Amino acid sequence: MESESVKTRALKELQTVVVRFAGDSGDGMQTVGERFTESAAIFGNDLATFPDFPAEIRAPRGTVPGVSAFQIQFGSTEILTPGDAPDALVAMNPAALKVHLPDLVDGGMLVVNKAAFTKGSLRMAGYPANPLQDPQISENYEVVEIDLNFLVLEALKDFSLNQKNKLRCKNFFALGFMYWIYSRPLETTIEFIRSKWERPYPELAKANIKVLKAGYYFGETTETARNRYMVTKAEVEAGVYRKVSGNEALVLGLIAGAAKANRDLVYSGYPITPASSILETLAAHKHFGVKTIQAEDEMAAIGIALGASYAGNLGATGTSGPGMCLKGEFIGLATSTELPLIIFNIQRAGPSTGLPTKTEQSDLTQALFGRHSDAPIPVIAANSPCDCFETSIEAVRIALTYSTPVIVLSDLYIASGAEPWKVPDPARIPTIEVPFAQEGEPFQVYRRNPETLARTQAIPGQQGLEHRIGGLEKDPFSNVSYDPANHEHMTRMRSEKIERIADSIPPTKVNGEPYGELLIIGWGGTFGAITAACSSLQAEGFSVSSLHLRHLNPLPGDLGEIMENFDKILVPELNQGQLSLLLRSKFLLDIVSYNKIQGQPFKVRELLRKIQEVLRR
Amino acid sequence: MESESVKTRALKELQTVVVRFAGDSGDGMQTVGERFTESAAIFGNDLATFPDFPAEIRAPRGTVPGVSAFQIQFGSTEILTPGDAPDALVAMNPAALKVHLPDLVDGGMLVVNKAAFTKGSLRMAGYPANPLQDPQISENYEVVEIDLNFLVLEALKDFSLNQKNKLRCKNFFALGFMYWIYSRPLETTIEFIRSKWERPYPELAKANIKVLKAGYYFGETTETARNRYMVTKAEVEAGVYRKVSGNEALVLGLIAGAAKANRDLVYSGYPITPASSILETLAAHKHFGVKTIQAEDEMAAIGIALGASYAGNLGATGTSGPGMCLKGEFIGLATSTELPLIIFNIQRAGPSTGLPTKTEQSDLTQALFGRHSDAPIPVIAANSPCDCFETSIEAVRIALTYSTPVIVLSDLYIASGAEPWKVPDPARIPTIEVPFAQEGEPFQVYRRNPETLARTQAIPGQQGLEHRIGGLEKDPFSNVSYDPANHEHMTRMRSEKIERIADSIPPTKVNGEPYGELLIIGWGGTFGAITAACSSLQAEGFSVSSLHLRHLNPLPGDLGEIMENFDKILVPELNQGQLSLLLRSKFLLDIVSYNKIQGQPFKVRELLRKIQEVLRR
Amino acid sequence: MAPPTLTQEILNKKDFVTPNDVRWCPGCGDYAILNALQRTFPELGIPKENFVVISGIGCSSRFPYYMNTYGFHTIHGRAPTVATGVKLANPDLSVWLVTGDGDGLGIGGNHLLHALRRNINLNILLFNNRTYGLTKGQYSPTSPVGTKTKTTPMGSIDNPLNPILFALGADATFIARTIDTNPKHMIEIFKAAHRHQGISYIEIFQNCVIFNNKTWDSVYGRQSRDDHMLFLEAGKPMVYGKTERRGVAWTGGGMPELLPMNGATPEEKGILIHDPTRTDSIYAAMLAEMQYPDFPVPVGVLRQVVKPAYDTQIQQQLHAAIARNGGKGDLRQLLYGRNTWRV
Amino acid sequence: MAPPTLTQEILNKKDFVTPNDVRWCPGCGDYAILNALQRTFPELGIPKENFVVISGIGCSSRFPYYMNTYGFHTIHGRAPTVATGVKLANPDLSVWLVTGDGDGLGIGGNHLLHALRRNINLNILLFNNRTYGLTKGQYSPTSPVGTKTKTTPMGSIDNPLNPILFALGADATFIARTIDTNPKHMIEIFKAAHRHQGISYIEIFQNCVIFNNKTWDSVYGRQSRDDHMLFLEAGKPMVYGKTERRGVAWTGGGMPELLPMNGATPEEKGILIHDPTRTDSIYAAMLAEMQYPDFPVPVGVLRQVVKPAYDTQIQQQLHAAIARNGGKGDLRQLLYGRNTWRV
Ligand SMILES: Cc1ncc(C[n+]2csc(CCOP(=O)(O)OP(=O)(O)O)c2C)c(N)n1
Ligand SMILES: Cc1ncc(C[n+]2csc(CCOP(=O)(O)OP(=O)(O)O)c2C)c(N)n1
Ligand code: SF4
Ligand code: SF4
Ligand SMILES: [Mg+2]
Ligand SMILES: [Mg+2]
Repeated sequence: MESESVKTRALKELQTVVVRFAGDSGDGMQTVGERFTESAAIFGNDLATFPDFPAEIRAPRGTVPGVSAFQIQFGSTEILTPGDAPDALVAMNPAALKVHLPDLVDGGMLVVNKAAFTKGSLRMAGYPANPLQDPQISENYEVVEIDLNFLVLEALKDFSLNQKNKLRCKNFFALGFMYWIYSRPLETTIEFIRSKWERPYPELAKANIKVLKAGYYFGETTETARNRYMVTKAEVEAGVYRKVSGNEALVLGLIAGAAKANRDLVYSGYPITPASSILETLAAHKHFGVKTIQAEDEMAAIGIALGASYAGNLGATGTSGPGMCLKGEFIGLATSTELPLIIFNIQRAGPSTGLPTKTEQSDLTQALFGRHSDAPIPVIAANSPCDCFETSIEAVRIALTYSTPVIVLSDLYIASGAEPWKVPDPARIPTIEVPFAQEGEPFQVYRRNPETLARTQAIPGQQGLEHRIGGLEKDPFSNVSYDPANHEHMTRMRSEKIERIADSIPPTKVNGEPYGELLIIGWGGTFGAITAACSSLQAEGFSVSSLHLRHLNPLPGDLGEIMENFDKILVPELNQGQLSLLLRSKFLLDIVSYNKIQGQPFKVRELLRKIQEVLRR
Repeated sequence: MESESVKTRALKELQTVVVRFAGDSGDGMQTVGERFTESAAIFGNDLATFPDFPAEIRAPRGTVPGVSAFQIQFGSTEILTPGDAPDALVAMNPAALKVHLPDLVDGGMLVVNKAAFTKGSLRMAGYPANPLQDPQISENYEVVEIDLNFLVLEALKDFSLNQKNKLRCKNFFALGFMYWIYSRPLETTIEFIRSKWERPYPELAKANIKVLKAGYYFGETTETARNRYMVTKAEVEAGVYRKVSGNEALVLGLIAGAAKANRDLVYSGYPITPASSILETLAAHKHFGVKTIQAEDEMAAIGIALGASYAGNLGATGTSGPGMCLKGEFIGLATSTELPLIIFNIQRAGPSTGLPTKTEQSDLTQALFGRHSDAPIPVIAANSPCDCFETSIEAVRIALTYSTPVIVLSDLYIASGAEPWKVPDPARIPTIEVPFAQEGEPFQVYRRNPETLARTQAIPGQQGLEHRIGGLEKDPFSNVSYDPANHEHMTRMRSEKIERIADSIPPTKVNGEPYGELLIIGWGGTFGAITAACSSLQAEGFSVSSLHLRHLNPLPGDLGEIMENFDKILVPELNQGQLSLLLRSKFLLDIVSYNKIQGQPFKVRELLRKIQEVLRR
Repeated sequence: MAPPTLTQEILNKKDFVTPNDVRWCPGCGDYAILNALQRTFPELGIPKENFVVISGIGCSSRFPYYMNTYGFHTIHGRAPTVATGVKLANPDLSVWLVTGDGDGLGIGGNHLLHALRRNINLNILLFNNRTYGLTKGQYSPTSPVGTKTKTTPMGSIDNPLNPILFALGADATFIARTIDTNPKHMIEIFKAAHRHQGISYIEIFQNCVIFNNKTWDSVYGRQSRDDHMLFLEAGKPMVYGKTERRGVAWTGGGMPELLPMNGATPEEKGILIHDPTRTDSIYAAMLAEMQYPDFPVPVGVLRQVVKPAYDTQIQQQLHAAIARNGGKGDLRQLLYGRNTWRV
Repeated sequence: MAPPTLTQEILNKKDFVTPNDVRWCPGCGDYAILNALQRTFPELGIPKENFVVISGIGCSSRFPYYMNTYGFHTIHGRAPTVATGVKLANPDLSVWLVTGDGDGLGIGGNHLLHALRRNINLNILLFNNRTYGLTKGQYSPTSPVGTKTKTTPMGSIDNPLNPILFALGADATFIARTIDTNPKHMIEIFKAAHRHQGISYIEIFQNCVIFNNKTWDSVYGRQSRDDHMLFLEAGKPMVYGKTERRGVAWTGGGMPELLPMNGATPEEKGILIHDPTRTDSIYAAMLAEMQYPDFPVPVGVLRQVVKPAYDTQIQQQLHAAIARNGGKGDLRQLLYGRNTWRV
């Protein structure tokens, strides 16, 4: 192919692009992924990201289990998922190529560090021969081989850093090159490098900037790549934006919710992937009056949170599956004593330790039923990184308004994924007004608000309201009661209270027509993929709508009615059919389940295939 | 009324009688209840019993919370429950009268210890005036007032015991009197007193025998009571019988099952009402090679049991609701490593600590879903004290044959209730043959039996079969695997294995016609009441049948078919509708739920009322 | 703790009695402890509503129902966690935790351990009756080897935990022991616990009349108490005994010697002076090892050392963070974070 | 333990290496410990199939995957329970438990405590890297006060547990300490643990290169090791130091003195002779309190006392019960029980 045609094809405009950076855990792929994301966000694209870590802290260098990847989809239209398959793959070593090449779209761009394809690393990746020499690869993809090691060392030859440290900069060379490919500005990244490294390691900061630019210029001057692209700004609502990951947004929502409810926040957690960052992020928010504690285990974590709620703060805790198993008994106590409490479960793949760094949404039935006896509590789920913010606030509202523990389900996919987030106006977040009992007024522990059936809390330190609570069944005055009729009464009251939450839920939004052939019902982190698939089929004229549930217990009151307006119902879940079970039982409808249990989110194309199959039935 | 007519009305023959003994915790009501039971059993009646303890170890004497009761139904026909309402009530003090009189049938016999109706004890029971002087009472019931204190002291005036110890015998006076009323032989009881007290306290043994007889003769000589009854032997299968409570039968079944499977048994528990007696009874069976350990908590208890199973013994553990909350994480590990394990849950009323001495069957959804992720395991339930024996054996069969943890649900009602049990021929209990892997043969950890999908266990100490297991997802060779397809495969295999258990379940028995207007579906301890209600309506010509599920996961394969043959389905449960939820979801049928959440078993008459209401709809 | 205000009414025992019937067995040692605590609270100068009593599950853990203050009867073994949460939320409360040998040292050992090492400002009363009372008399982690119960019909075989040594293993800052038969001593110890900043841990020998009657009689029974207990007082020589006065002498690194006083003064005999403030755990380990029948059992404050309390420090970090931020962050600061852009 | 049979093959390290790739970070201290245990096992005279390695969750707890024996990677903090079950089922197995400072002393403290007091015949290796490695570097129960991590950005405020004092609080019968940089010492200690009847507890100073690099360097680093560690040997005087030879002298009940030897003999200086067999915990408490920087850190077997092992006793009770019954009960005896009647 002559260089002429290369040039003319340059700067093709695209609506959306998916880029994946993959390399060894030590190669800094998360860092460049984050940088690419930030510059896309500030440039004005819509985007979604998905980091994919290895399970090991540092798996042996160069091996398949040690590969770390970061994927971003960005575009000039609304972006709902990080993308099914990369249009461009950066593979820093043979192991990364081995793991990720199968995902690259046909004809996609493959950027490799030629220098990393040594005999030893090929063997470690399990390649019998150098795949770059396989003609199939160059036929199927736009391969760009770059000797990163050589180029980086060249670029830094005047620097005093040692060779190892110089080579560490090569991720920024690759990033610079990709910036050139996608016509991205370098400023945001240069700014980042400066603010992070200039002070402690000025030489390193300079080197990284040098290399970043070198990568960019390398694209410009060598014309190695056949295509160059351009993705214009997305049309998004005007406003101030920032980037948030799911766990960040949960934290922001939690602090905001507590502030709007005028309660101090105590968060108590025990480290576990992928929930640890909630505790870590909150610990960095002490200047907002947030108290955090790393407990000795998950039982302690929830016990501390419950104690804090009992004493008038808002107690919250968070964990993942194995930790949830340890919280059941305390959730029962919170249910029985009717105290507010927030429990985040950032789901990961199980059972047992399972695949701790992979996503799944298989803890729904546990959230609903994971404690002894009839002890229903509200369960809500976040559906995207940004949505975590609202979900947290909704949890605070429900917990306080209905004097109840609330389980919030998120998952690894949305917890670590990131999106641009339009920062809300703090004044517009509704206040949550749930006063304590009044000193001097008559107080009865289980007197219920006639509307919500919630009890009013009196807290230690309030004069004249002294009382005792506990897990033994109580009469309305909180005296221990073995009276059979009282037990039935209290049990039904507790359940009815939870049911009443449905009265406070806004009408369910249907994506598409409110009637038709097929309704897709989803919950949690599958929102982006389902919505994207559904919208694309709608555009093609199919009679498909979708709705996504935030409230899983109680279900929205209008759900049954909506479902009746469709011939078929499809429930895609990253589990063996947990929401299906619930909906079937409640509505006696023959729901079609679509289940994927691979530790991976749905791909849009998987959903498209399934939806079309169901429509054809 | 003249004595003539009294005499002629004597010795009326009855088919079934319900007697309740009630008194202060210190009055020895459980003891006389047990004696009455034993003599009825040995006499040849069929029977069922239900002890009803206070929650406190020793509640203050004479108070309502301190009342302890024991109910027995015995008869010449098949007895399925301890009876709805007593035909005769023995009330040893005002508090006992207060608690239990409302249950006595109209016209029933009321035996009271007149001497206990002092001012002080009336006040403690909350009676403003002496209820014995209330004409209503003598109108509604056959009241027999006996001055037990005086009569006992009289009977024992030649004994050297002090007055307090003499008065302690008064429960045996009441028992003797009731023996006379129901024309029961005294021998069994005299024998019991001798064997228990003669050696350590000969004087006490003599005194109790004396008083027992005095009570009997008191009936004979005074003709105080208007009626005297006779309940002939029941026609039961010939054989050797003994009395068993539910927890005893569970223990016998567990030891027998392990023996039939040729595995040593390790049982590890932590005390909790009403499961403690499993550990206690097993601890007394060391001479059968049973190893028991009281662990530091319920997590340790199940961990120890799992370790024992891993090392080739059969590990079992048992607890109640709060303890079950603590076992979820380990059940997940057992599910993932596919090791045999038996978990007994003797249900009590919740949530949280709830009513620890009251019954409920509200832990079904927890058994099904009480751990994170998709981790289905078999759940089976016992339906009567005797049935606990078979249930334990079935649990052993399933756990070993399908290499899986099994949850066995029982409840306080059947755990502490007792029945005569026809001792089975040990040779007829089928053996359970599940060999370990063979040394010297090729071994693969997750190679599955093509029929059951179970894996074969190799145990430490076996040469050449060394391998590693754990809660991280594994490939079939038990190597840690993050492969998405493998995770889906293993998850589906684990589920499918549990589903396959249905192939090994015998056809479901229907009580009554296999088709008709109404099918009642029950599970667990409601068996007696449901069967009694159903049979009695069948006798009246109603088109009602019932079936009782032992297997709750998986459900029997023929259940759907059976359900289709009925117009209506009623599911009575002592919870808010947990089996209903499961059946609705699975069969999409509009099931009618009947729920009672009072810490008390169903009464037959409650069921009759409900069934008739459903039939009329 | 806020000082009592002038207008505050004078409290007395009655103020802490609830109308609820007390449901322990007649004769249970718990009654005396209840009584002692009800007599202690009015003397602490704290408004009634600032007391919180928190417990786990067990006979002993029914305690909060009988104290007319704020009370929380939680779940088995986990009371230290709830109490910790209460103190985090409101460090001004006077929080008292009641637990049993089963609740605290069986299922709840880990939480007790971590509460102790955290040194959070709580008062822990461990009722040691060497049995599981509420579940009807199984052996407990403090039952001596050979204890026969329904779960150990041939005698228990696990070595009992020494509750004092256990607390020392967590480097607890205040460790004391008292007995249910001596109200005066209980009250004194409760007050000392209250005064201590940081966690206070009190083992109370408690009698269970039903399942373990007289378990402590060999130590504190009328016959034995003078000879089998050693009442510790800071700065006082360790002398005890009625039948024969003896003193405790400790020279080397082993167990102490018990010397007959024969009328001599403690100085003359070189009798040990009790010093609960020794920071290393060696001395307290020696006291912990003084067990019946070889030694008189020490009661009183065995150890009291100064370390910063967790709840105080968490407040300090909060204030420091807020000061560093130039005031408490508002919602705008929170939501905008550090990197934003405008569209 | 069954003695090795004559036909038994001689094992060597290779026999205990699995084909699985080891997945710790390059440079992690865990490698050295793995190596040491793989070298120890062949020397114990036990058939390979009789070893079981059990662990909880953490970097350290990946251990079983790398030992070519039977292995069980269980759940976080609960490995002692599984190991206990294994020993109950089959006391002939040689069971090794690997745990971390988080797994063993954080979430798992209670199980460790009770395993220790039960004195069941297990060998426990506690890898102390003073951090939660697997979850990426949060502080752990052994992290010193002031440790800054993501969950403690202003420094941790809870007092660390002293793992030796903790074990002493449970009256553990065998307590030792070794370091990941000294294979010879590790192997020696592992062998001693194996020989001990009852529970053996070994704290291993382990380096986490990623999240807590050089945490022990002040103790065992090349520069410091001779002056900051005290290698204990039973019956040997406690002398240490390279820059200056010093000896440990302990007279009273407080902390020991460190005396410059100045060429004198230990006898002359009255240097303490190490005696791990002292049954009271006072001496061991003193050793536990010898901490950096004030004292040289003792490594070796700190305590080894004799008590019956739980698994042995459970077998004994079983045999006694069977003997008393005149043989093992059969199914007929079981089912018929004591009171039957015939219809
Ligand atoms: C999770 C759980 N397991 C077991 C129990 C049953 N249980 C209640 S109290 C108790 C032991 C109480 O012993 P202790 O703490 O010594 O108190 P005591 O009754 O002797 O005062 C047990 C095992 C429970 N309530 N919850
Ligand atoms: C119930 C539960 N809670 C939390 C976790 C997450 N988790 C895994 S390892 C670990 C800490 C490990 O620390 P440590 O025992 O010191 O081992 P290291 O990684 O330092 O070797 C935690 C908190 C889990 N797996 N299970
Ligand atoms: S059982 Fe024992 S501890 Fe419990 S209330 Fe009765 S006497 Fe007290
Ligand atoms: S994180 Fe630390 S402890 Fe874990 S493997 Fe890496 S170096 Fe070792
Ligand atoms: Mg106790
Ligand atoms: Mg660690």
